[in-house]
Amino acid sequence: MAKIVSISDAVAELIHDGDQIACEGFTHLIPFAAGHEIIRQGRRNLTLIRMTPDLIYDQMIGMGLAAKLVFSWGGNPGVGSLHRLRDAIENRWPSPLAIEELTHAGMVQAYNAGAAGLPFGVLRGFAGTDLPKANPSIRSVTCPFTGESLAAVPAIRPDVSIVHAQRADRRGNVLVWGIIGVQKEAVLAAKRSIVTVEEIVDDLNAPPNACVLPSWIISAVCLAPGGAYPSYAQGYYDRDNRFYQSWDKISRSRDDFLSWMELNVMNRPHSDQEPAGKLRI
Amino acid sequence: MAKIVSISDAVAELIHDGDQIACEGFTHLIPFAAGHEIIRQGRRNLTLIRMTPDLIYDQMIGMGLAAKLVFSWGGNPGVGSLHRLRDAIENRWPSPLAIEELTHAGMVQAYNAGAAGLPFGVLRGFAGTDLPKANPSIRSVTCPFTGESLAAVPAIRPDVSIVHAQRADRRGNVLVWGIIGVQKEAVLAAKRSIVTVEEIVDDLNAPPNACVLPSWIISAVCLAPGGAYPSYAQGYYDRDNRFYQSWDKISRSRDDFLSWMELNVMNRPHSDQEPAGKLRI
Amino acid sequence: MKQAYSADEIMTVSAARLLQNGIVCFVGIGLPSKAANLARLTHAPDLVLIYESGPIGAKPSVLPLSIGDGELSTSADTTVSTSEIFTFWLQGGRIDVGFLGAAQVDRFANINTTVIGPYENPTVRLPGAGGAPEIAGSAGQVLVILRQNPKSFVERLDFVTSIGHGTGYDYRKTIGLPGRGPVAVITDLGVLQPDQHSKELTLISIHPGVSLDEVRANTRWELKISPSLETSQPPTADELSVLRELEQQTALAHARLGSLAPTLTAKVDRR
Amino acid sequence: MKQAYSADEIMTVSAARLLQNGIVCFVGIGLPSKAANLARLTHAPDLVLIYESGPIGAKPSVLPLSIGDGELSTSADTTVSTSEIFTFWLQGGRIDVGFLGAAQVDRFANINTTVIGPYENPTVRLPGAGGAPEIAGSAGQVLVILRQNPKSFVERLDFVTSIGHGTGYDYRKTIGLPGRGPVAVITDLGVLQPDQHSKELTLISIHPGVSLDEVRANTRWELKISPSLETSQPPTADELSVLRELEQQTALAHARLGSLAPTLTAKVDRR
Repeated sequence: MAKIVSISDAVAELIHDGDQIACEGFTHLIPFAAGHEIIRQGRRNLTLIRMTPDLIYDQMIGMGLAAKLVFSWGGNPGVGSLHRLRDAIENRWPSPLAIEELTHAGMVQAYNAGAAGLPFGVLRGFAGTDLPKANPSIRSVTCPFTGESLAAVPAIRPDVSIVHAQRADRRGNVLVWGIIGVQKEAVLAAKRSIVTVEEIVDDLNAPPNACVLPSWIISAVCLAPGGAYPSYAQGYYDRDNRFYQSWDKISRSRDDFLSWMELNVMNRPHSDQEPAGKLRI
Repeated sequence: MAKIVSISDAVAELIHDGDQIACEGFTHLIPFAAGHEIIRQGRRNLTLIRMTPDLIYDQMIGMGLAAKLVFSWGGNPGVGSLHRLRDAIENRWPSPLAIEELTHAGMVQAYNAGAAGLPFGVLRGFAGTDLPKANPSIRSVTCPFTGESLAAVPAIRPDVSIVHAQRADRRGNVLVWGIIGVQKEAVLAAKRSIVTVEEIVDDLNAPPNACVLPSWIISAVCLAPGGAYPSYAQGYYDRDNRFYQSWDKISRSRDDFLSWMELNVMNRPHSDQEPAGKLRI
Repeated sequence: MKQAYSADEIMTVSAARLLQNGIVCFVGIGLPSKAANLARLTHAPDLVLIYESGPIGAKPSVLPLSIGDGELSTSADTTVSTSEIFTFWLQGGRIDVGFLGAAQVDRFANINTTVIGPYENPTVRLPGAGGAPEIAGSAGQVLVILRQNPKSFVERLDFVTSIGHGTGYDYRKTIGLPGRGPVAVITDLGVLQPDQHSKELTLISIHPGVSLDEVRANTRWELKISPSLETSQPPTADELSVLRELEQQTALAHARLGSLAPTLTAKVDRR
Repeated sequence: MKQAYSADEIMTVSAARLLQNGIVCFVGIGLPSKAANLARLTHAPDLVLIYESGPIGAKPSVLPLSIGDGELSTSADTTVSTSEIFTFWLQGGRIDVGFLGAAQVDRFANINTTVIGPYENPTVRLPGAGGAPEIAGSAGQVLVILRQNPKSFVERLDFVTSIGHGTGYDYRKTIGLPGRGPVAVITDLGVLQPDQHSKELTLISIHPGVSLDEVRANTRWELKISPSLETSQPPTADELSVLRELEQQTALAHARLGSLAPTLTAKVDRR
């Protein structure tokens, strides 16, 4: 059964230096509040796993938390580069960043395999590309019926998966809806999990066949209204596309980035009472 | 785009002698109306694929339509045997029946592989059992990362999949809810598909993330109110558990079975206007 | 204040007691479902029941006749596809206890639900595997419930449908099965558990009023008896009343025609 | 009545026209999404748009900035998991046209979106693969849209992120790719198609007012020109007005703060 605790307690208890963590949410429901708490608590040497690193990992990488990044598309969606990610790869600033690069199709199979208790996932992928040269963990299997060769990727089994969702009930069951991405697969693949939610309610009122994460697969549920801002929570608030555009400028210089982080993250502990939608450009 | 046609036209056009057909619906939404139309139209030499053959395949087998059965659990749920299935296997009546037997876990991976365009599915299954001896299409693959051996099953790619659902809109988009079984996987795995529905409405009113089968993956949508009876359609009518219990007696003798089929199926063409819940015990 | 109870009732009650509150149980239809729901309605209100048809956290008010009755879904926390149940929830290692019925077991709690006689030309064709083989392989541990008689407790299975402890000892580990396998077999005569070392089924509890001779006569191998054999605790008044109420409501529900059928009686009577 | 239009506008219009009504299109973000929605709002109202984040049948009223903006889901026929999109819908062979952007292409329409310079020590780290490699492999056919200049149309890619026609001829068949691969590359200068035999990109249409020299100067290989080279049809008044309205609405929508942000301005201004 999930414990319902504060984000700071959840991060303190469940995330350790050196962990492999997966903060998921495909554009929607990105767990910014939890990510900021990880930055504030100063975790180090993390392996960051995420299909689309987005601003949240750009910030973590820029703050020097990451030893390695596992990803499939590392841009600022619709805007351009993630400058902190680029600076880490191109110039090793603030520290060298190992990367393990897949495709979206490869990463979903790796999460699926993790969630399904299998050591590998199979896909029709990568053929003709240079990706297998860049990532030796892309291998192949032969179909025992047709002899056809298919791509294989190793399962992703994060130490901790962290996702944001619309709501939980008081027992810690969670409802996610809209663009559900790999929220469920990431939680099921992980050893531990943290789910932050917009609100905690008496009754989930989940439609039949909704994407529900039962309390008993979650380690901690944390109330975090606005916790996906500047991404969005369908039914609660829209994506702040303007902030995503502004991030291009904020993150371009190391100094601007660091002062922004100081002002908006380091000196602003998350409070359950205060929506997180407060990032200053 | 799906054509909206009568069941008899759909069966006449889309199902041919010798086809591999999959009528799915896990206890819920079993396509009885379509199955009865297949019997009336006298198709022959079919390969019948279905996780749980249930009464619908007991009837088809007893009427001599089937050359082969692919399945994972062949009983009358909560009641006992499927007597027509047993008679075919034990006594080759009315004709010999080849069987290819999997487990539920194996069949879902075979459907998944079919839907996913892969030649095989992988699972942690069958170990220690006699099933691989009985079914040579159960093979193994070796994980290219851990060296572990896992089971492999060949993809199921039916010529036609047939499922029942609650409703379609006028463009032929279909909403399924409640116990959704392998309805979506079966349709996606098939070359052609028939979906019978309780009603056709202006607007599906599907919840977000509902199980919707888009019109453009379906060959034919047919109005068939009561078309899952004596199984059930959540939100429309309950399972007729009493009929399932009565089937034990009806199906035990060849003569009783044949007269029941004559009365309830052969002489009762399906009509769009008349719910199918009319089986006499 | 002695309660009269049947052999089936003490079997169901003995099985139900083995399910701890709060665990996640993958439930087979029939006897397992009855015992699991009795547990949920008595000492284990937070028992999470998962059915192979897709419901997670089902809380049915009557016993389902089939594995996919509507109330399993409407009473559940959510209902997922059958594929997801087997892939993410069972194979993914999320099940504490797999709870199975059986047609036949052997001394290592291997299960046959496929055929009596040779596979190609069977005397009796049984329903087959269903979800059981992978439940038996992947659930954290397994409970098996069946009535004990010379046809069900056999020296040698005609077909191994679901693996128990194979040939005993560390067989399961050798072939790489993730779960611990059967930890108890509950019958209408008593309760058996695998020997810690050899994994051979050993009678550890005998139901009140049942003799050892009776158990032996209903077992087609030379049955091991635990040196600390106990007599099963009889059902309590509460357990019995909950069980009987559940069975009565279930019988009423199953005797009803489907909701579609009665409305059509007039129109469809062609006899 | 000559319409003035920009190079980007004729690029978008030329791409949109290649999408037939009723087909199923897997849409990349940016230029592909703009052209696909223009097609949907003009000649192809029944074009089915699938985005990798999960929406099937999306009908957005403004262009999404990201691949997962909320309106993609609320306007869709349904939204499935990202895993299902790639597994059942793309790999399962349900996509007629995959529509991709690119940072660089070569003469066989292979695509680089990964790095400029060596992989281990890149001069420019680009975003990477995303969904493109499997879209390029598995979609029935592929359209590529990008602006044409000496940095984007290169002799040799530093990294092959997504396969086009490989080394040409029947390369795709040789390595077992299911889809036909790129059938057109649409740029701000013209439209290129692979030669039927060699699969080398050939200029088949040049936008009005663009010279052949200009196209050659923006291509870092010796460009093949079709003997039946045509001049692209300029955008119609209707196409232009729909496109401009769409872009205007989009610009307005993207300039708004997120719905959460403004309500908090007073409270959070700590500068």
